[in-house]
Amino acid sequence: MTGDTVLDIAGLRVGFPRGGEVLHGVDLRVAAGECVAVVGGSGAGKSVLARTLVGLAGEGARADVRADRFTLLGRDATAFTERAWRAARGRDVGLVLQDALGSLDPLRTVGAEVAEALQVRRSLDRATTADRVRAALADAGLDQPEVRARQRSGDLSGGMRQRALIASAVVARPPLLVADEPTTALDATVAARVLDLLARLRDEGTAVVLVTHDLGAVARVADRVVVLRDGVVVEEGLTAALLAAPREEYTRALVDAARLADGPGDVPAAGAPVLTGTGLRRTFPLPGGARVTAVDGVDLTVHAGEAVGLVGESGSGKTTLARMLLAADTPDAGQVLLDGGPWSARPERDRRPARAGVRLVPQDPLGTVDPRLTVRSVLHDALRTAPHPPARADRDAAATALLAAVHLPADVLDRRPRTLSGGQRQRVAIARALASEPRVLLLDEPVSALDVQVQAAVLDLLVELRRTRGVAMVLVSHDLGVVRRVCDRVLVMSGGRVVEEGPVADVLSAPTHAVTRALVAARGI
Amino acid sequence: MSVTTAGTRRVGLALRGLGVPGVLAALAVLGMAVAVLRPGLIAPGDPNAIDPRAGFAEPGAAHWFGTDESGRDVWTRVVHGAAASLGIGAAATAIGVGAGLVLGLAAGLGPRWLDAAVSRVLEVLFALPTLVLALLLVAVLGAGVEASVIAVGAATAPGYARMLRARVRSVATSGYVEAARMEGHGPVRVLLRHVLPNTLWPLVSVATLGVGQAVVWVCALSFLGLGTLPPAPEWGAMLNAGRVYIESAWWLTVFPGLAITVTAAALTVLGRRVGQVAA
Amino acid sequence: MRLPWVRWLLGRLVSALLVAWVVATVVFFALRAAGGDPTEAILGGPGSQAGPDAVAQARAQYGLDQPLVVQYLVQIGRVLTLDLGDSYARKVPVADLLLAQLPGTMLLAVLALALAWVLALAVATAAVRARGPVGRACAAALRGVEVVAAVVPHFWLGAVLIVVFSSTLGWFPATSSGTDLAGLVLPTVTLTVPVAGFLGQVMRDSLTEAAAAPFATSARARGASPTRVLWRHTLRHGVLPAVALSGWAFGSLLSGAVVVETLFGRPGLGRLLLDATMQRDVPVVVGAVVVVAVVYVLVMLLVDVVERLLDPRLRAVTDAAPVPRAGEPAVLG
Amino acid sequence: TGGADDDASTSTVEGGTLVYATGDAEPTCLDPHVGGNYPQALISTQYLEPLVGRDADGTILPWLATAWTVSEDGLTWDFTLADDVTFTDGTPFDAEAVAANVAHLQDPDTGSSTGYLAVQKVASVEAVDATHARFHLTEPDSALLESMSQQWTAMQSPAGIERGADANCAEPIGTGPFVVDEWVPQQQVVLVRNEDYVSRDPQAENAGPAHLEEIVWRFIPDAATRYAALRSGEVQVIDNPQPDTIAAAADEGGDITHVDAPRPGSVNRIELNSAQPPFDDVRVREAFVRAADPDPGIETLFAGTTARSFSPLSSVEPTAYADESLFGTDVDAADELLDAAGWTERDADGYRTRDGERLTVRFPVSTNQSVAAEQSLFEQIQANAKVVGFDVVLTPLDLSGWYAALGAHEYEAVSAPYTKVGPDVLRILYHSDGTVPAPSGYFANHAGITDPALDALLDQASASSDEAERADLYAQAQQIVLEGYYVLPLYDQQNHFLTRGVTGMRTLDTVSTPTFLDARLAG
Ligand SMILES: Nc1ncnc2c1ncn2[C@@H]1O[C@H](COP(=O)(O)OP(=O)(O)OP(=O)(O)O)[C@@H](O)[C@H]1O
Ligand SMILES: Nc1ncnc2c1ncn2[C@@H]1O[C@H](COP(=O)(O)OP(=O)(O)OP(=O)(O)O)[C@@H](O)[C@H]1O
Ligand SMILES: [Mg+2]
Ligand SMILES: [Mg+2]
Repeated sequence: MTGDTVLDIAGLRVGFPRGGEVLHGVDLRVAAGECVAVVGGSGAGKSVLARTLVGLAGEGARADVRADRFTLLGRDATAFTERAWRAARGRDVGLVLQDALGSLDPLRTVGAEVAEALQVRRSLDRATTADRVRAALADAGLDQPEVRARQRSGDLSGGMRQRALIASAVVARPPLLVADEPTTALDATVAARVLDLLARLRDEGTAVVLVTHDLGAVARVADRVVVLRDGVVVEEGLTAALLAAPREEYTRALVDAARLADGPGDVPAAGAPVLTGTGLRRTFPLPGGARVTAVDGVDLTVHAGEAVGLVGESGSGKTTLARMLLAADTPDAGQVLLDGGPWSARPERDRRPARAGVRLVPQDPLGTVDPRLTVRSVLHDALRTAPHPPARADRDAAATALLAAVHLPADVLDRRPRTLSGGQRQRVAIARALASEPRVLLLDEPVSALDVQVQAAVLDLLVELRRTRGVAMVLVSHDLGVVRRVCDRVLVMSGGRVVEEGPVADVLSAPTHAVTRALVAARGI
Repeated sequence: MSVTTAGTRRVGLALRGLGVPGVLAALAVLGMAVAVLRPGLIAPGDPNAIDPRAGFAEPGAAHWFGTDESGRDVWTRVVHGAAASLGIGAAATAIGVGAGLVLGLAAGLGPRWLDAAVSRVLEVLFALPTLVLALLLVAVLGAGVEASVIAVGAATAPGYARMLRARVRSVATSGYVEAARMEGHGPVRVLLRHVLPNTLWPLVSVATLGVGQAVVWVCALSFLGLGTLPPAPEWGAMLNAGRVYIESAWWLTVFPGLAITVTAAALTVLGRRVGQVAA
Repeated sequence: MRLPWVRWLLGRLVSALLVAWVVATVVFFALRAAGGDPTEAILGGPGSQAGPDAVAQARAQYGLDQPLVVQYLVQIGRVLTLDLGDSYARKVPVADLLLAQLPGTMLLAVLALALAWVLALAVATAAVRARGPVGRACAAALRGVEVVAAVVPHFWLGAVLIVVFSSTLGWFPATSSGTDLAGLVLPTVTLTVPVAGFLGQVMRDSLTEAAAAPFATSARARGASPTRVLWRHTLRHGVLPAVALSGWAFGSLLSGAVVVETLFGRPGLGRLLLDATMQRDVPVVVGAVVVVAVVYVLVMLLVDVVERLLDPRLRAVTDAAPVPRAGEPAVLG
Repeated sequence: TGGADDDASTSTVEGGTLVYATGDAEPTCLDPHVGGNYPQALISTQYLEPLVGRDADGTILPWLATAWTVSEDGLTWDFTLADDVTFTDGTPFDAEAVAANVAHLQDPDTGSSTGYLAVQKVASVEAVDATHARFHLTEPDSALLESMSQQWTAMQSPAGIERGADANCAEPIGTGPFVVDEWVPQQQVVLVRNEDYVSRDPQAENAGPAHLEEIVWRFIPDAATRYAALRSGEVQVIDNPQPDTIAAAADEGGDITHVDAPRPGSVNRIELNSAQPPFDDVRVREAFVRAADPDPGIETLFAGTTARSFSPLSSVEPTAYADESLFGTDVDAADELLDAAGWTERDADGYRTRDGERLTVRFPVSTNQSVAAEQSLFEQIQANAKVVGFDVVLTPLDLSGWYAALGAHEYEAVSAPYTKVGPDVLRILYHSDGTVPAPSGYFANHAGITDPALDALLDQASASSDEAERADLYAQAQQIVLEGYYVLPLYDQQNHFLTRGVTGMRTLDTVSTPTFLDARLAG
């Protein structure tokens, strides 16, 4: 099924004047019709490798690229001048950048962006160009390509942008396509369709380099896998074999992390209802007077010590529901009860004392921390709200204990959240939420931004919290694997409604609703 | 990549982090600090000591920056003038920032009608260029140094107020303020601990920039005959008094002007650095 | 142009008129509060030795014997009918005075803004494209120049330029009237330098940011040349903040005009305003300030329009009809 | 007569446009009858002519009036007028015109101040016949001719006056060598040659129309800009040059010519307010004067372009009386005088006090009327006076504020520019009548002198038409003013011009305004 070698690299070293060498001798071969996945943890050098393949190692900045062998379509790329690279880009090799949301110029139409790869060669007339653009957009799976071509990236959803971006990379039909994390920002069902698109391109003869940390994606489309760690290839092999029996410790860790354990295991039994939402409804105004219904008549009960999963595709109302449960947002209809008493209906002043019992771990922890404060101050503030706040002198000890509970060292205390890694931030957010000894934790996509290893560690932590503290949880995610790892029950949302509900195992093994089925299929469970 | 030893690289990185302008600005600010706090250290003379017979001496060994029309030493006056000029700039900026703060906070935190009212007022004031507004205020208040300080302060206030209002709004609706409220902290604590500090912190950088600008505006008023007369050594006054002799005694114009420009530039660079730290 | 646009524009124009009205009100009362009997201005300035009859007559003639509110209403009525009354000091219609002075000042301000843009663009694009140690050093030096340029006081720069280029070298005339080109050089340059420095800094920052944005890398990855990336992608992003700030810059040019017109002996709105303020010539001050405010608000409006032309993201605010965000088609069912 | 030296070697041309750049304020009205300030006199010299002229000795010369006689009682003046003069609008110049002009000056609607004062004592003007005008006075006025020689009382076409104030302000019609053609506010006034001009100017060389075709009268407030414009050849004449540029032009020996034409009447002085403490005590006044020590400053600041004065009157006034001995700087004497006057204590800042009150001298400075060098001189006086314990508070004020401060008597020292032609200015400035404010609040006797002896001398001089007697009376009056230390004379009221590429510019010996009747551009 593979054809001629399209890309052949040996001993690739890439360094930066400020930051030193990032890739220390990487080998990579890709043939036509083959998809090679490059996987590795964050900072392994995957994106640098991807950019190097199109001669943009430094993103316009200076970079020092050396290779024993670097042939692109049979030509020696080490000798390429900038002009030669420019000619090759788009025509010989297309790149889909990691940051899909920012990779289309927001001021230009999608059509203009896609057409650019054709226009820079000036070989086609306008009509042909327009046809090719439309075809590329349609090929990429966008409906109404003519309309989309006239829209700008701001008018498109994330998944559509990602597909438009792929269209712009393949419109000139390059024999080699490099896709850097094309699915990270997308929810599972959309990600699945983007991966299908890549698979189709591969089947049509394009050589594909897929850079990702998502082993699920690798399993779906890649023929071979290259495992990168700190700029060195530690393992390489056919996908199935490598995932089934990783030789290297690092690879095994990656694979293990991706294969989340099945269920929380032994946890305390559920108790009385803590949070109860009945008939919850929330609409938002749209510019121009119309209203969008984000949550539409949802009933939900969380019992003490129980973990409820909330899944659904993007925009289905999960965050809105979680915010109403927190009473950060007031429902238009229905109400939320805490311990059987009114919660959403009470004025904020009355709610304040009870807030210690209900905590939210936000999707974006960075945005919810005052940028001026250190972790110490954040935790101290949180500790003050506990039902039995520690004395001033004991706060440091308490904060250190909280960090220990989320497996963070005490030296994190004096850092600002901005200087922490994503996984560390997420754990600080959890520690902050735990400070007031809440009975209910609302977790909004707590792991979707993290790489697999960190994700696994955070989920382990959640399970541990259930086990040791009996904290009830509402876990919002679009990833069924995550829900299965932590939760007992799952609610599937679509268009603001709960379309399916039940014990996790039942729903996953026998999904009844189409949305659930799509989610299950996307996850590949 | 060129091979460099770790040591020189570290020095290089530190310098590059500051940048050439940063280093120069830091030096200039250092010099200004000395001039403000201990002018006698670098210019021991009396800035107001006249010696009419020694007037219009060219810059030289005896008088580094020459002497002015009354025989006063320009270097001494420039150095001793730092406190006055920066004081004027700081005072005008303080007025501007203070008024802007009140308006901006009222609009940003107050009820909707107050916001609407204040926003309209700001729109009107903003529709007048700074100097035009300052000119009108001086017409109302009468010329003089206090009046021009107040005028420049008031004329720059709308800009600060607009900035603050936007800033307050964005901070008040930020995720971390909501998070603090959801954590059960009361409104007063949220205001004091999060909203105010995060609103005011960027102001440090803006105000630093503003001091330099204010010095220039106040000098512009002096130029238009609405500011101050010497003999108080104040750069704007010196410049405007010296400017009429520009044909025969360029140093009377050039040195105070340089002092203003260098100060404003250094404060700008510094303000931007602070802004970067604040961001 | 679609209807929502028109409505938006009309709304802005109405609010411009409102601003003008409030400005006129504020200025009127401020000046009257400032003291200094306007009769003085009418009768030949302070210290004029007019007799009581003359004073009384002048007061009657100019309506100064009416209650202040009536005077105010008359003044506003005049502003509304575009007849701004007669100058106290010059005894000619204010509208004529303003009309005569407006073009010169506008010419100066527009020329200066245009020149500032050209300079700022040249410096910013050169800085972004600078390569190699020498290029980088030059770019860094230019950054310093920009910072200094942005803060250099008009009156100082103008005075130095006059001595160097007019008095000593004799290249350009020190004074200028109206539209003679050689005479415009020095005043324009004087006005331009600070604005160019300011715009240059803004533009360079935003251009640098845009050049590092993923969409620029994407464009490069499609084979676009640096020139194409600059012109088709980053430049638009780079100039947007500068466009947004051009309204403000124009305001600072009007401020600068007060200084520059006095310095170069150029007739113009700024100098008229300065003189009238000194003379307590209320109708002229009110008129001039209203004109400045209206011009400024219109320029701001123009800036908004240009910004919207350049940045489609802003148009959503303008269009009353919502542009529904295309969502993912529902998965199934 | 100050005049640009005609350099024989430079060739000149007929015709052409001369550009004159003035640093004085732009007049709000080109008719000098209205208001009446120096800028109006400057420009109106080009298009309006007075009844009589005056030479450097103070002798009155015929101009539009060819002869005059005064009655024995001094109450009736008969002027014989030139019979062949017409205004540029064709109206003949005759006795009716003179009557109309005086009436115009006296009409409250005109809003005249300088001219109004000049003809204050004129009850009526009778047109005896076309060429004879008879002035009837309410009381004798020996200064009438001097008053009528000023540009502020120059003759205008009655038909022009008839057009109303607005038209007449924009385009006054006279008999002068030039005609107002166009006035672009804030920019310039264009004056074109009066082709039919026949010179009556007693000092003119040129009998016919002017050599220049056109004068562009530009308003350039900034002195440095004006000088730059002169050097770069944009303009040919500038007024109010900076002293250093005058000196530089002289040193360079280039083609720039300096014309020094001090204004007549009063000298530039600081008046000490004797109407209120502390200057109600002559010892304190003398102490101030003895401590001020302005000489070195005048030398440096004015770069040798003017000399120290010791008289209340300008050096161009033949009747000026000076006494240098009164003004010698003597710090010790000043200290003793102040001690004697009871100002014995010194406060922490080194200023003298008496009964806990500081020896403060409020000195409002009109920024519009005071040039930079003068303001610097005041600062030096401030520094010098501090040595003996005076706290001189210099307050820069715009014109309104300055007049307001004077009107409220919130000053102890002031420098006011008021002047007029002839020694009669002493009466305006130092007669006790001058302490009573006019309706507008203005009063000219800033020193607050109310000395009956002085009043008597001034009244007598005003009534006397005997030159010798007048001179003697004025000398006595000046002596009183000087010995009372009411004023600190500084130097002549400065009036300089720099010219380049032009010859034949003269200044009149009335109020020292330049005339371009004889001027030619360099070829
Ligand atoms: N232009 C550059 N200059 C200096 N260092 C760089 C540059 N680009 C990347 N690096 C460094 O190279 C290393 C690898 O970065 P890279 O973006 O390739 O990681 P990655 O494997 O893609 O990680 P992630 O999964 O987080 O995207 C990082 O340490 C990064 O800081
Ligand atoms: N503040 C708001 N104003 C207007 N519309 C909103 C607002 N918040 C949410 N919406 C809309 O409500 C709907 C549900 O949004 P919500 O954030 O709850 O979805 P979600 O399921 O959390 O999606 P995601 O997986 O992308 O986070 C969306 O159509 C969204 O555009
Ligand atoms: Mg990456
Ligand atoms: Mg969400």
